[in-house]
Amino acid sequence: MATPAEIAERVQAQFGTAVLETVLEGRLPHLVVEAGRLQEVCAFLRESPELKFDFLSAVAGVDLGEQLQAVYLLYSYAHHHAFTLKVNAPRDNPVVPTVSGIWPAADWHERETFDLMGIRFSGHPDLRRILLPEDWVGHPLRKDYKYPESYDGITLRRDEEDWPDPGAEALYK
Amino acid sequence: MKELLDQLIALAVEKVPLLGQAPDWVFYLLWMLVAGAALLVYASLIAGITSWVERRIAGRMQARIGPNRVGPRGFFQWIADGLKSLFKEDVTPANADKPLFRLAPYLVFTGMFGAWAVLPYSARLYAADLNVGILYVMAITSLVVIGILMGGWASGNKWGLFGALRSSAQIVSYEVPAGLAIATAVALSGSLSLQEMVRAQAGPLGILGWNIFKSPFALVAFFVYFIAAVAEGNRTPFDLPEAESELVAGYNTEYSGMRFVFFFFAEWANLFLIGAVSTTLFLGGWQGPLANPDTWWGVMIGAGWFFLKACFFVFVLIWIRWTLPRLRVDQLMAMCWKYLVPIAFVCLIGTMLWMSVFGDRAFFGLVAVGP
Amino acid sequence: MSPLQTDIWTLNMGPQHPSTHGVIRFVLKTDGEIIADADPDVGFLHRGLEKIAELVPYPSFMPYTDRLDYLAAINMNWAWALSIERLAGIEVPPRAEHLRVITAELNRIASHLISVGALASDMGAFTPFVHALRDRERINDLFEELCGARLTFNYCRIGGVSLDAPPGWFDRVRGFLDYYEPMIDVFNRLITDNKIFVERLRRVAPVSAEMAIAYGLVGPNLRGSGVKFDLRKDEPYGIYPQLEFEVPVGRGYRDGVLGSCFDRYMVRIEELRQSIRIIRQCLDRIPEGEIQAKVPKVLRPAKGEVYCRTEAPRGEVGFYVISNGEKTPARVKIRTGSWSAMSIIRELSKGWMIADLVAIIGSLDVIAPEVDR
Amino acid sequence: MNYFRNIWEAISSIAQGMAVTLRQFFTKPETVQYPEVDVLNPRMPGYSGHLKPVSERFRGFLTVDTTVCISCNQCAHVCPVDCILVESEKGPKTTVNSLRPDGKESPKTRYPVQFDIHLGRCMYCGLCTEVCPTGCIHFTREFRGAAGEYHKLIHHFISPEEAERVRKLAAEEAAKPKPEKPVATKVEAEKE
Repeated sequence: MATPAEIAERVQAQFGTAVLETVLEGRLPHLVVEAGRLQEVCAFLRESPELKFDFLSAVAGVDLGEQLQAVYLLYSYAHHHAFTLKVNAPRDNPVVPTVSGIWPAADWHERETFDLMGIRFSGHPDLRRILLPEDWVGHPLRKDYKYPESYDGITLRRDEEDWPDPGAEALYK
Repeated sequence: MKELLDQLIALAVEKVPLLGQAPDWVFYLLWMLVAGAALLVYASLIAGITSWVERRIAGRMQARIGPNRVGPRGFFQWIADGLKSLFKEDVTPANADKPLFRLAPYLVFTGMFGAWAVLPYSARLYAADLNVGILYVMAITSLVVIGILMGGWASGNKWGLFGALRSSAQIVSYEVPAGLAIATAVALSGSLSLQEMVRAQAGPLGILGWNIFKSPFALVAFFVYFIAAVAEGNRTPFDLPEAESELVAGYNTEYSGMRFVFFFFAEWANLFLIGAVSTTLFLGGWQGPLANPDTWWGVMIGAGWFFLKACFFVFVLIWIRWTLPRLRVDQLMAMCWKYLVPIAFVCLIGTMLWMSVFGDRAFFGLVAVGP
Repeated sequence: MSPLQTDIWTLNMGPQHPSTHGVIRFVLKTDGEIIADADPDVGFLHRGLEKIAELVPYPSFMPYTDRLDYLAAINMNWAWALSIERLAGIEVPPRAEHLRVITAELNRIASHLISVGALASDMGAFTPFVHALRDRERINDLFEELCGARLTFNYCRIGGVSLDAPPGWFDRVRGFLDYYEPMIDVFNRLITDNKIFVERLRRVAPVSAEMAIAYGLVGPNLRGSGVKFDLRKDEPYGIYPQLEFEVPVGRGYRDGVLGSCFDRYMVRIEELRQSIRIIRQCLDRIPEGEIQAKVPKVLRPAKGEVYCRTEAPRGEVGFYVISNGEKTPARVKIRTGSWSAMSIIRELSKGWMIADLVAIIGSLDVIAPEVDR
Repeated sequence: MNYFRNIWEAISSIAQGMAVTLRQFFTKPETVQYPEVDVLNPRMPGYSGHLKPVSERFRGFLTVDTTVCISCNQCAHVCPVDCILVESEKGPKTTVNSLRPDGKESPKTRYPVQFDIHLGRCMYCGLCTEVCPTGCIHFTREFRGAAGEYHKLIHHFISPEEAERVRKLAAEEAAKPKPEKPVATKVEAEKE
């Protein structure tokens, strides 16, 4: 079991400049790493015998405004310690290398992040929408997402329709 | 029944002399129609009521009540269901092979129902006593597999085809142990006629002469036959052709309305058929205490025994169905070829040896048969 | 003579299929009965819970977590409550902690009952499913008495639970446990011991420990592969560290293969017993006192983020919550057990039969709303 | 031998399972024949299963005692699905007693002129009943509410006559010295 500080230290010692930011206080100690070297960092975290992060709990996409962020929540069954990696990508071209080759679990998590947040994972074997239909427009979890008026010719129900004015027919309790 | 009819005909000819000049085929035709109609009514009643009974029993086994809305304790549920299906739209899928699709349920139905003609309901109560009765049963019920294959293939549904293929593999395989087990019974009874087979099982108390008591091998053969019959009837644990949780509904996925009813009619009629044939082959048919082929009341008691025994099997079949999970295809085949066939074969040989040692003595050779 | 030609069939399984446990669709490619590829198509039940979470205040998201996994609503409630409690630094009174454990474990029993029953029903035996429902119904009665709902309990609150137990409720829970404990054996006699059932499952689709971890399997599915890991033990929360219980793991039950469908099934059966044990301990030691911590009416946790994992019946459920100091969260990511279970099916089902696919889905205990969120 | 052990296991385990189902067969069913049995009645006649009648805390339809309502809008704020709509007018100051067992007093200055609950949206979570300071919004044990038309799922708790009366009262209050303009607070989705 290694403390977050030790983990961060090891990664920094190995990759140095690839680590853009180190946050150790708070409930979620994490590193922000350079997108280009994400795969190396992940491979190191997984393979290094002292760290051995064999379990990718989830990949979460976060909308930071200017940038989109992919958050990798890691855990090690071997050493029972947890850590978090973050990668930023510019909003207009959000591309992050895939880690599905390192953790197969990332396959679906990345597909979901692509689907809902619109981060594209380069090198992903099968980057399709997963929860939404193939022809859905937009990525709903982005803050500037506009709820569509209709989908495939089906008008999506608005609030006014959902709360119709019954007029004279109203029943009073 | 035939004798009764002969008497009736004789009476009719006596009263109406003109009838005497009618050719024989008129009488045969009449007889066929009468017997056919009577059997159809009987089979429909049994199948319908069985459907209700099954649902009630299943309900109770699952801590439920089961259908209880139509009639007393829901007894008329089966009529309501039948009527409902009658009025339902009969959907034929667009890419179905329409003639075959329409024909299939009738084939299944014919195969199942045809066997009822030779069942020995009692000593003199039967539609026909063929001297190859049991062969006829095996032959005519084979029609069912063609019907199922036809229905599954013609409906143009992949799930249906899966069910149909599974069914044909299954029924064809299980004919082998069933045939071997039947051969055991035939060897013990010395006849292929179902009436003769039952008569050969006469014995003390009407019970001890039953084939299952004639040798321990026959007892095992009985179980082999029963399992094989269940498998041929596509019942759980061998209901792979319709395997609800895998194949949606298997071969009858696309069927609706009346055609669907025909499939299900056949399934429930088959329950009684399995019971009746097992009873005839191994459990003494209508033989039982007080059953007597020579008096009319003895015949009626015999009919009662036969019905009771068959109903017991129906209950057991339902009971099994609502207890057991389903086998997988390869396990189904393994069970047939690795277990049932060798066991059935051993039973046949064993019974023959047993007979050569103990002769035709009942109760595993301890009690002499005969008056 | 040319060899016999066979075709690969494309089959559509679902979204309405008796054994897909909700609305899930598989695009199967089969060679006869053998599966060459099973591509799961999920999302039919996608309700955008993560988006909704950004729109409603922290306490008001609680009922939505019921809908996350309707079979284990309290475990989901708890996970959400715990995440926010960690985020806002709220201490939960001990009585509420005990009530949470009791209800969560009762809910675990209810959920596992559905799971094992549904697996039996997928195998073609419908009666065990109904027998499982029969026992689950009693748990639902208990819950109805406690919080007024039978499925979507919405019982936990941030900082405690919503209602105290009505008078006599603990005795009725005890009564239920006394009734139910022997029923596990009856259930085992009915289906678990059944030769057909065992043969259908014990060698089917084994998942090695490495594969399970790599694909992110959690909960009973992970333990079925022999990994002794339970968040209640290894990353304890609530009052679990004070309770005694064991973590059952798969060990190739009935001469099977480690990590097979039957192991996953047996882990659930064993967990039923452990849950009973936990509830009994809690009932014995539940203290009097408050059931709600003092929580501001409009909760605005300080800026920060948290990833909080709890052990639900379908394994780890994790809430990744980012707070901007507003009354609504800035981002909520929900990680559920069924999601990873679903993602392994494609890899796992290759080379097995259609009947086995049904067993795989059933034994992984996938539940559609949890996958789709 | 494996071969014979398999046969024996199959037979014995099947017999075991069948014993269980047979036993259930002779046990009384657990089903409650719902429309015949009055499930709201604490004693269900002729029933011996485990089910208790609908419990005291059952979360059925919401109802509002509008005389006790102080129009604080907390229910509408906390509702996750926006199914509550309250409009109120400022009226004479009084006090009301809580409907909860403690019977706590609360001051009342606002009177509801519209109180609608949209049961087509309601998810019966009970958050509104918890925040209500007077307990005026609470669950009933009623759960039968099929409606032929969608708008019938919206329950209106204040009749037009009552609303008119309150408005008149509010106008009188406003006409008094130290006038204060009646403000209609329409509760819309606060959560954007």
